[in-house]
Order: sequence, then C-alpha cells, then structure tokens
Amino acid sequence: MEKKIYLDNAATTRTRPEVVDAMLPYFTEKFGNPSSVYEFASQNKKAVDEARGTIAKALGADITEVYFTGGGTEADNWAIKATAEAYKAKGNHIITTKIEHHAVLHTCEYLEKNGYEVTYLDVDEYGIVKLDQLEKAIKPTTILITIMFANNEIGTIQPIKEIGEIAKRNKILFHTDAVQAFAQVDINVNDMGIDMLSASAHKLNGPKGIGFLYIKKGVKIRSLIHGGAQERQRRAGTENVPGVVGFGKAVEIAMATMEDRAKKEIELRDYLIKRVLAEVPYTRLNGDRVKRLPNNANFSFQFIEGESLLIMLDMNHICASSGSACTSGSLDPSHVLLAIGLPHEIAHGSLRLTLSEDNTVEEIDYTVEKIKEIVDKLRKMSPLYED
Amino acid sequence: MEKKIYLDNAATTRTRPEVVDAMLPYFTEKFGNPSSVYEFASQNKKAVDEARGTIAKALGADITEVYFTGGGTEADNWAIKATAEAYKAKGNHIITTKIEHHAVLHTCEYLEKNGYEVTYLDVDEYGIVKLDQLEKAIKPTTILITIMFANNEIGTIQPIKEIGEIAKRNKILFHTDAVQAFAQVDINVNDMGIDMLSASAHKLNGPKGIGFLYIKKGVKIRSLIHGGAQERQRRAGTENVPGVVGFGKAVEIAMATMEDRAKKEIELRDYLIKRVLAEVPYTRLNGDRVKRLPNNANFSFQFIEGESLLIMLDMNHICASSGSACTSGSLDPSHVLLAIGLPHEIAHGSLRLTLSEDNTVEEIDYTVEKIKEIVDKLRKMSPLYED
Amino acid sequence: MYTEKVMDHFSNPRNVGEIENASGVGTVGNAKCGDIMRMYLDIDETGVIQDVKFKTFGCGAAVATSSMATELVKGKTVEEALKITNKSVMEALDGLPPVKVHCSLLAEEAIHAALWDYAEKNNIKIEGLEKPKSDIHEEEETIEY
Amino acid sequence: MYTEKVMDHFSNPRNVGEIENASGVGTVGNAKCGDIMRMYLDIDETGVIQDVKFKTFGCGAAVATSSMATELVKGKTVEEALKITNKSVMEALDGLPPVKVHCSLLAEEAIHAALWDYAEKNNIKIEGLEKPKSDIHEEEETIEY
Ligand SMILES: Cc1ncc(COP(=O)(O)O)c(C=O)c1O
Ligand SMILES: Cc1ncc(COP(=O)(O)O)c(C=O)c1O
Ligand code: FES
Ligand code: FES
Repeated sequence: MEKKIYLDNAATTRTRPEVVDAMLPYFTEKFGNPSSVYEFASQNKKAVDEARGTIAKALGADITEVYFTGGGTEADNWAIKATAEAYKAKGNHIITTKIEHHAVLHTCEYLEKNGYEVTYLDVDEYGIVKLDQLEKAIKPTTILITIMFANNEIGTIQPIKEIGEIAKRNKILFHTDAVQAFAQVDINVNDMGIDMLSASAHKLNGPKGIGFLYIKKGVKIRSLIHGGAQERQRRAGTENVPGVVGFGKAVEIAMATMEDRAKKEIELRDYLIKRVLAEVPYTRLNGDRVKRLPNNANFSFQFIEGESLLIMLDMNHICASSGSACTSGSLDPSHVLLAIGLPHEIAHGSLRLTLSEDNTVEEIDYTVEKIKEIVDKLRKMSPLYED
Repeated sequence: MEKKIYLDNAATTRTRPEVVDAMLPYFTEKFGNPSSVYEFASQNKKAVDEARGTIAKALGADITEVYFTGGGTEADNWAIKATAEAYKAKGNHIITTKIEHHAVLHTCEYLEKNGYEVTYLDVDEYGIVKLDQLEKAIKPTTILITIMFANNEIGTIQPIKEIGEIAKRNKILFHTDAVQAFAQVDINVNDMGIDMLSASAHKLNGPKGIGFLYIKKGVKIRSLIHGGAQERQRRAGTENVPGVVGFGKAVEIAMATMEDRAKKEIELRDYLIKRVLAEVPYTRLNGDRVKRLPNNANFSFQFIEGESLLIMLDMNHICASSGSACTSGSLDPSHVLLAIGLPHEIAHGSLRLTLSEDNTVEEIDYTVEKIKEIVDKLRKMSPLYED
Repeated sequence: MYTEKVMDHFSNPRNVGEIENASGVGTVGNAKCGDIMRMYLDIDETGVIQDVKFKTFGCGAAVATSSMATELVKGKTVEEALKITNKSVMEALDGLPPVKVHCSLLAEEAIHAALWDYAEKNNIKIEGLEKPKSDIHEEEETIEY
Repeated sequence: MYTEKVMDHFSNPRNVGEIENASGVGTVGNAKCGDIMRMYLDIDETGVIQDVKFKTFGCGAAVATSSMATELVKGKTVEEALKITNKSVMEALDGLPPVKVHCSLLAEEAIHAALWDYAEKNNIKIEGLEKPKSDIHEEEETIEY
C-alpha cells in the first residue's frame, strides 16, 4: 500500500473541496473589504453574516453572539484574558483542568504571573472532571470556569451541561474550548449553560487560520485585538472573508452529516480499538470507553517510545500522532496522559489515531498490522522489555 | 461603462490568481499540520519557512525574525502591548502620532487605561512627523516609538530612517506599522533602524487573515497569543499554511514588480491629481505631493459630504473610500484629516482613491468625469455652497 | 445598507433648492457628524404649506430624510407638519440602519426650525413648538456592545 | 527533520541486543525525557572492544545515536572508546536537530557507564573515566527565544 493513510484528524483535517470552491470567488472576484460602503463590498458583509448565521444555528445561539477570530487559540486567549480583565473587580480566581490544551493552560499560566489565581482540577483515570471537586474549588473570587468540551488527545467528553449548571448556580462565567467537539457532537449553548465557546475551522474540514468565539449576550468582555470597528467593535482587523465563508460552508456540511459521520466513525474506531487491544499485548486504551469523540483512539504500548513508533508508522505512510501535534517540539510526556495517572514511561509510549469518515476498514487493517510489527520491533530493542 | 472600477486598493486588494494557485494545494492535498513529525506534514513546515524566507529577504532581515500573525492589526497589537509588558521595568511611556491607524491608536488608548502614558505627536500640514518634536517628547521612561511607515488615508511616507536614528540614539525600541508600505516602497529594517514592523498580506494582493510582525533579534517581547509552540514559541496556533504560502507568493511577485509598478502607478496617480485639481474648483489634495505612496490620491471637495459622494460614485460602479474603510462605521471625520489641520466640514468632504497597476487611463478619465458631475450635483444641494 | 426608498430619495431628491422670501427658513446642524440641513417653507394665509425646498450637507441618510420630509410636509397645515417626527420620516423610507437613525433627527429639527422662523416673522405662537436648538445635542448613544 | 544517516541507523539499527556475561554493562537514563539506554561491551584481555550491543527506549535520535555509538566503539581500545563524545556521534550521523542534541548525550554516557562497570568488575582504574551519574542531569537548556 503506497497511498498515505491519514489518521491524525485531531491535528488538522483536509479542507473539503466544496469548502475551497465556496471560498474561491472571495479571493479574486468578490475581494472587497466588508467595511466599505459600496455595493461591491457589501455583498461580502452579507457573505460573512451568512456564515455567522450558519454557525450560530449550529450552536443554538443568536447571530450577534458569534465573533470570528484568527483561530481556536486566539479564541481561547480572548475568552480567558478578557474575562480576567473585565471581571477583575469581582475576583481574580479561575478554575480550569489539568488536561486543557496549551492554548488554555499557557494563557492561565500567563495570568498567574499577572496576579490571578488558577485552580487546575484533577481528572479521573478516564479523563473526566470530578464535579464535586469543581464545586469545592469555587471561591467568592472565582470569575471563570474554563473546561474543554472534549480532549484533543484522549477524546474524553466532559459533562458540560452539569458544569454549566454548577457555573450558573454559582453565578460564574463558563467558557469551554470546543475546538475538538464543535460540529462533531451535539452542542446547544443555552441548554448547556455555556457563556463562551471557542472553535477552529481546520478541525472540521474548514480552512486554517479562522476560528470563532461565541460570547453570550450580556457577557461584558471587550477586545483582545484592538483597532477597527469590525465584529461589532470586539475583534479588530480586516475580516478574513474567504476564511469565514469556508468556515461557514464547512460547518454547514459538518452539521448536515454529523449523525451519519459519527456512526461510521464510531464503528471504525471500535473495530480499531478492539483489534489493537486484542492483538497487541501490554496495551491500554486511554480515555473513556464511551464518553469519547467518535473519531478518537488513544493507546499506550508499554516498553516503547512514541516518537520512534510514529517515525516507523510514517515510513509505512501512516500519519499519526503521539500527544498533540503542537507539543511535538517538546520532549515532555503528554500532560494529559500524566493527569489520567499514567507513569512517565508509559505515557511516552502513546499513540493517537484520529479518524475521518474517509478512512476505510482496509486502512485500519493495514494500520493494525503495521502497529503490531513495529511495536514488536521496538520492544525487542527496548531495555525495559523482557520477554 | 458597466464594469466596476476599483479604486480602493488601500482598503484591500484583489488576491492575485497566481497567489491563489500557490495556495490551493495546501487546502486539499498538502493539508497536514506543520507541527506533526511525519513527512507528509513536514513539507508544510518547509513551505511556511520558504515564505518566511521570501519575506525576510524583502525586509533585509533574517528568516528567524519574521513571525506570522492573523493580520496587520494583530501584529500592531502584539508589538505595542508586548513591548509595554516586557519593558515596563524600564518605563511606561510610548510615543506615537495622531495619524496612526486605529490598530495602533486604540491599542495605545487601551494601554493608557492600564497605567501607560502615551504621547500623540502632531504632524505638519502634509502629514509628516516633526522630528524635533519627536526628540523633545522622549523621556527617561520612554520604551517605544511607534510611527507608521506610510499613512493609509493620505499616503504620506514618514522619514523612517531619521526616526530610526533618533530611536537608536536614545536606546528606545522603534516599531513601524508598514501595512500600507511593505512591498510598495523600499524597506530595509537594518538600514532604517527598525526594531519591529507590521504588515498584512491582503494589502499587496495576498490573502486576507494573514500578516506578520518582524521582531529584530534581541528584542525580548513575548507572546500576545499563548498556547502551542508555533512560531518559535512566540505566536501560538496552528499555522495558516495556505495563507502563509499565499503571502509568500504575493511578496515574491510584489517585490519583483515593485519598481515598474510604482512607476506606472505614479504616472496614473499624477494624471488623476492633475485633472481633478484643474477641473474641480474648491478642491485640495491632502498629503505630501512627493513623499506619498505611489498609488494614493486623497482630495477634499469643499461644501460636500463624503458618504454622499461615495454612494453616487458607487452608483456609477466606482469603488472608492472616504477615510479608512474600517472606520466607515463611525461618523466622525477622519482623525488624519483633522490632524493635518482641515476644518471639520472640509474633512467630511474627502475622497480617497487608491490605484492598482491594473487601472487604466480610461478608467481614470471616466472617474474624473463622474467626480465632476457628482460634486457639482452635491454642491447644488449644499447649504454651504453659494455660487 | 440603505433601503430602496432611501436610495431613490437620495439619488433623486425631491424639492432641492431655495425659496426666495420664504415664509420660514430653518437651518440645523448635527453636532454628532457636522452635517447641516436648511429648510424653506412657503406657507399661505390659511396656514397650509404650499411649497417647501431644502439644502443638505450630509450623508445619504440625511439627504434622503430631507427629501422625504419635504414630501411629507407639502400640503400639510402647520399643525399637521408639527406632528411629523423623525420616526414617521424613517417609516416612510422603510427604515434606516441603526447607526443612521440620528440623521433623521436633522429633518425633524429642520421642519421645527423653519416653523419657528415663520412664527417669529409673523409674531404668532404655534402650540407645542419649542425654540429649536441651533445644534442637535443628542445624548451619547448607548451602544450595547 | 532527521538526516538520511540518522534515518538509516534508526530504521536498521546496528548491534541491537544483549551480550550474556558481558565485560561491562551500562544503563543510563535521560532526566529530560525519561528515555533509557543500556549498552553491553565485550572486552578482551588486551582491552579491545570485541563486541557491543545496545537496547534503547527512546526517540529516533536516541536509537540512531545508540546504533552509531556501537559502530564507533566496536574494535576500539578502551582508551579510544573513552574519547568518543556525543559530538563525534552526531558528526558521524551528519548532525541532529537542535532540540535533539541532548539525546546524543545518552550514547556517550552509556559507553562511559559500561566502561565503568567493566573497570569495577576487573578492579582497574581507567584514566579519565569518572563514575557516571545514573541520570544525565543536564543544565536547563537556555533557549534563546
Ligand atoms: C482542544 C484544542 N484547543 C485549542 C486548539 C488550538 O486551535 P488552533 O491551533 O486552531 O489555534 C486545538 C488544536 O490545535 C485543540 O485541539
Ligand atoms: C496602516 C494600517 N495599519 C493596520 C491596518 C490593519 O490591517 P488588517 O486589517 O489587515 O488587520 C491597516 C488596514 O486595515 C492599515 O492601513
Ligand atoms: S447626517 Fe451626518 S451621518 Fe447622517
Ligand atoms: S527525546 Fe528522549 S532521547 Fe531523544
């Protein structure tokens, strides 16, 4: 098999051809600046608002509550920093978890250096936040709870509605990083008590470099990026019109196909999990067996190290990941795997496979065979493995 | 003439088809996340670094000094806020001008609310900063001078090299917003003593939603957007690979054609200026006659109001602007025109025409005729005009 | 951005011009944006507005509301004209964008100013008419976002 | 990311395995990333390294430097082997990415640890060899950016 097998859809996805087609006219034909008064550009304003409407609908939100950003990271930074700033008269305490994406964690650490206090909640062995600990962590000074919707490494989905209720009951704002969950699982911001929500287009077959922050009406955070009056004066900068249009198209398709896609992915994922656990000894599945993203499988293979495994999979044209892509510059084992209680050396030997609806059973079969071969080879090389 | 005449290239430009072609493979084929370890994605890292190299070369900078952002506004925010933060032990004073873009002005105002002191320098009647006033404004607490390279409304080009020398002599960091100047006029960051420089792709026939901040080695500012380790740990977020590639291609073409383009644009611009000043009475040219961007013409027509003029031009399929596009939500007359000394009612009657190399003499002739007609009509309607 | 009716009245404004020896002339300015509107009324002995003209230095919305306002007052009695508000002008135009609502106040104030001038010239008092301010000092708009 | 030579030694590592009753065995760990390398040396009476094997739990760079290090020590005298540094291993591999330089220290330390074990077992002192630490405690790398 010479064709590439892409199993890293949590890192990024292929932009759908239909999405690119929707974007194309906005580069060379309808290229006007949406802020301009002339007709030629005002059609772009309309296009931006159409995309905004599609996204609002997918969230059960109002169109005026969706603000485009340069990506999921910016949305996370914005929600957290701007809340810290806007509500500092009320308090300086933020609650999050140990398994957040770095976009949230590093932002919280930045705030800690600037006089804020952050509680990093533990999770259980499946990666789920303990609600009683969350309740206990709340102080009179707590101004924000930020807990991710679904984890990017182990795919665990949090009890968002319950968290939203706790936040509401305690009159604390609730932000959720839904970069991995948006348009993959059902979300309704009102039912779930979500005040702010981040998402990123390139995780759902949209283009890179565009995201949004949902901000519920009444949440009084201001801008992170100051300048022109775009995005109802909350996010300055000339609108990325093709990006926004592509995002809208991607969401439209992702929402229409969500149910079927999830069903297909879950079936394939479960087949993969079953084979790997049955056929590779000394292996565990990380994350919750049921409360997990449809397309996520995460394994730890004892006695071997992740990078070596990845490179060998790559030599067999299989694209996979160990920990999140953007930490691959780092040598530390995944903070998520440590947080669910894995010892260092086991955390090091983890493999994340994240599917798309385009993957086939044949691809999974080939991948499982290769995993078996490679794990065997690496174990033979490992000083930790005595068979 | 039914075809649209686009004379608003300072607001945004048409993305070149060659640029779109360069971007396309990175949506649907080479879509990998550059941070991933596998070969399929590492080619994207290479593509990003190639674009970075093209841009570094255009600035006379090192490749490690160019950091991609989500646009010019983000770059401006980053440079100013991060300098304020990193150098606050040294002082809290920032010097800028009254004619900066809102991306700079509103960022400075934000800092003023947070304990920083900002001096807004006057400009002369042509929009040029007075160097002696700059020198006088410097205090022991001054940590940053941020002065735009060329103005977006009246096109005036500042004496950047002289400002750079003053900054250097006083050991103060110098940032310049070159969103309108980059790849339009010669820039060399080292010769000009520039420590930080912002630019945005969509102003030079590149895509929207991508910009960069040049940060000289040794300038110790940190991140504005925290998260993953991208951009040498200084700007988190999955790289907008197609955007970056498109930016690189746009710069490559813009640099190769700069000289010819400028020549062509200056010729057309001067023809336009000459005709308008000669044929429309009670009209003035705003900005410096010589030290101005090759493609910028900015007029004030006494007794009439800008929006009405724009709408009537639009009805004749001419796209133009009055003040900057992103302030069109505002009703205030342009802060730039007030800063060069125009009274309110004259500032209100201003028109900015910004050319591209694709504009023709015929288009200019048609536009001049229409301006004459419309100005005449509006004056007849104006209570200020008595003829 | 603008409705069809606004665009129609903007591009073909009705009653542009001046009236020599008008019964009343009112000029008002908009502090917010520096725009100016002048309205001329020709009122007969029975108090009916026989003719009306305007000149406006202002945005598209200002021009269109001026034009529509002149259409609305023409043929009306002074008392009827007094009842024309910026709301009725906006409605007649099928609405204005929120940021342009204030422009329509210019038209209402111009009518009032012209009527005040007429009252002064004729030494009469029009019930319900107050001396118009030279500028329309609006309260700061509270923008929700 | 890796050179061809690194990829070659990574995918076809030389001398993987164990030596029973080896003259010296050294195991070292990398505090930075939790990786582990064990090296076995078979040294004859004249002090020449006749055979060498390794096992490594670590990244691609760690595997490749282990493999290259075994190639470099094989046939060398103890004194010659002592002179092999992480630099010489890296050079033999045509370099490593900056973030992976520390991995090559694992190989250097593993040779030293195995030689130390050999010296202890034989009750000799090898000039210039210090007792290896069980962990490689590097100083914090100062990353410029
Ligand atoms: C959970 C989560 N949050 C935030 C991000 C950041 O999104 P982006 O890289 O698009 O800025 C990612 C992905 O990288 C993610 O998986
Ligand atoms: C001088 C200047 N600075 C900054 C900007 C902001 O750039 P962007 O809208 O791409 O963020 C612009 C244009 O809008 C500009 O003309
Ligand atoms: S009257 Fe000034 S903006 Fe409309
Ligand atoms: S990263 Fe651990 S040895 Fe290379």
